Amino acid sequence: MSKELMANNAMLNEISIQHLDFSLAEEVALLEKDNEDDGAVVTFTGRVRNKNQGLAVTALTLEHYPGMTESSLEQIINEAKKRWDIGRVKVIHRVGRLAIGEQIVFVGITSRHRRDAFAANEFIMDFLKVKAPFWKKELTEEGEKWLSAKNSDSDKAEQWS
Amino acid sequence: MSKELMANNAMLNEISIQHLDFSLAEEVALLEKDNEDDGAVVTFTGRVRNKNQGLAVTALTLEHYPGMTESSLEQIINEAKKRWDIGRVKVIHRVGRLAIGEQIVFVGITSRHRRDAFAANEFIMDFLKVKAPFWKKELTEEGEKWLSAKNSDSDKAEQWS
Amino acid sequence: MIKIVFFAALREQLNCSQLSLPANGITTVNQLKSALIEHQAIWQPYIENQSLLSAVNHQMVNGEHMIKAGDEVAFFPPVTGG
Amino acid sequence: MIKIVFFAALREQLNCSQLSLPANGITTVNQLKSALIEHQAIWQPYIENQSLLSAVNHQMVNGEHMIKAGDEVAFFPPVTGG
Repeated sequence: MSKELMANNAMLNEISIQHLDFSLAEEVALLEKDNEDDGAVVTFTGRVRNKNQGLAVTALTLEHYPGMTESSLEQIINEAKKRWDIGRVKVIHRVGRLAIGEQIVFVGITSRHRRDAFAANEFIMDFLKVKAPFWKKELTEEGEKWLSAKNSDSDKAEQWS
Repeated sequence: MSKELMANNAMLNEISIQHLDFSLAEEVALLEKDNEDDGAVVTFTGRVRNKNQGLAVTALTLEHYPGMTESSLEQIINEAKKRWDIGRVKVIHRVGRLAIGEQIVFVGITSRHRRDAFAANEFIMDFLKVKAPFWKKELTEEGEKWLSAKNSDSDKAEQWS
Repeated sequence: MIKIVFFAALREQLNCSQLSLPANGITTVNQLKSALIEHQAIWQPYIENQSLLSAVNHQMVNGEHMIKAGDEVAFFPPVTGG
Repeated sequence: MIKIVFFAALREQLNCSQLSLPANGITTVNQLKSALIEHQAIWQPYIENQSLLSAVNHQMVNGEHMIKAGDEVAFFPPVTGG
């Protein structure tokens, strides 16, 4: 396989939008496989909480914009690679119906020096929150409700500029 | 069991100094178990790299100061809990002989809001590096060598003050 | 033609996920918004919602962004993933 | 008596991991260092190494820290865990 093709494949494998659950252990094993250069691995996992803005939540439906989701995540990952010296990256975001406690999102990053993996991971999450076209609809005790965006999320993303 | 005893037990379980390897999946599962409040989990895993300061490394021996290790980690964790709103914490550090690619250290933190878990995790690692009494001896192509401390590590810890 | 897609709360408010309009005379996102309101007058409050975001060919853009026949234009509320 | 422990490179340089000295007249970490050099003259360059760290009863301290009989005092190089 040509170098270019391999690089393309690696890029494609960095992002996964999926209905199915994922295994943290498997994802980290893939990030570490044949990777003896990077001593640091930082992961973020987000799960469905049982409460939001004081209301009990029983389930969540995640809608997304296929195509734009992938390209926006790719741009965020590329920006992170420009800013920090990181090795491998994996971003998983689930869509469809999710129950309380289920995993929604995963970001895993390897690096030689831990600082890069920490910063790049938080950067990717901050921009995913405000740029990637996902929308949550919560099933609460008061019925179905689209989640409203939080100003605090925009503030976090702006802190990186 | 009294509340105080339960708190003590929780604290004791937050730190583990061990020869044996650990399972990332099991540790994260414990952090998440019966924990529906915290939507965020951030983990750091450090592994033995195959190189250090340009020399090929084939193995590592980790020495520590039993007793002081635990109390210094406990102080670092308590300081992190004062500074950020975090849920559960687990710090594992291995001692003894380790091969290339083996896991050395794990820090796992849950929180309601991801920013707290990210910051507390990096804070704990930065202070573990400069305060917890562990010493690495590397087996390199030039023989056994005690690792020398890096100024960059002290700088990182000082940035939190 | 211009392909237009709507998502999330907006899709439900308009009761429409996708439609096409002729590109004739539409050169910006804001002009497309006006054309949508002409197309369906009851859409006006939703299309004029200040917090609405727009994307052209998968890139977020503002109202002055130029569009042309063949483009895919999306309108949606602020995103809430992660 | 004061219990003294050494770790890592220092332990190897002194070829000693633990010893006890009478507390008589020793009230600070620096005085204990002098007593150690009196005890073994060849330890001097290692004990006087500026980068050496010290801990009393598991707490890192500086040379002026007070010590008393029954304390456990540790000397070691800068730490390199993680």
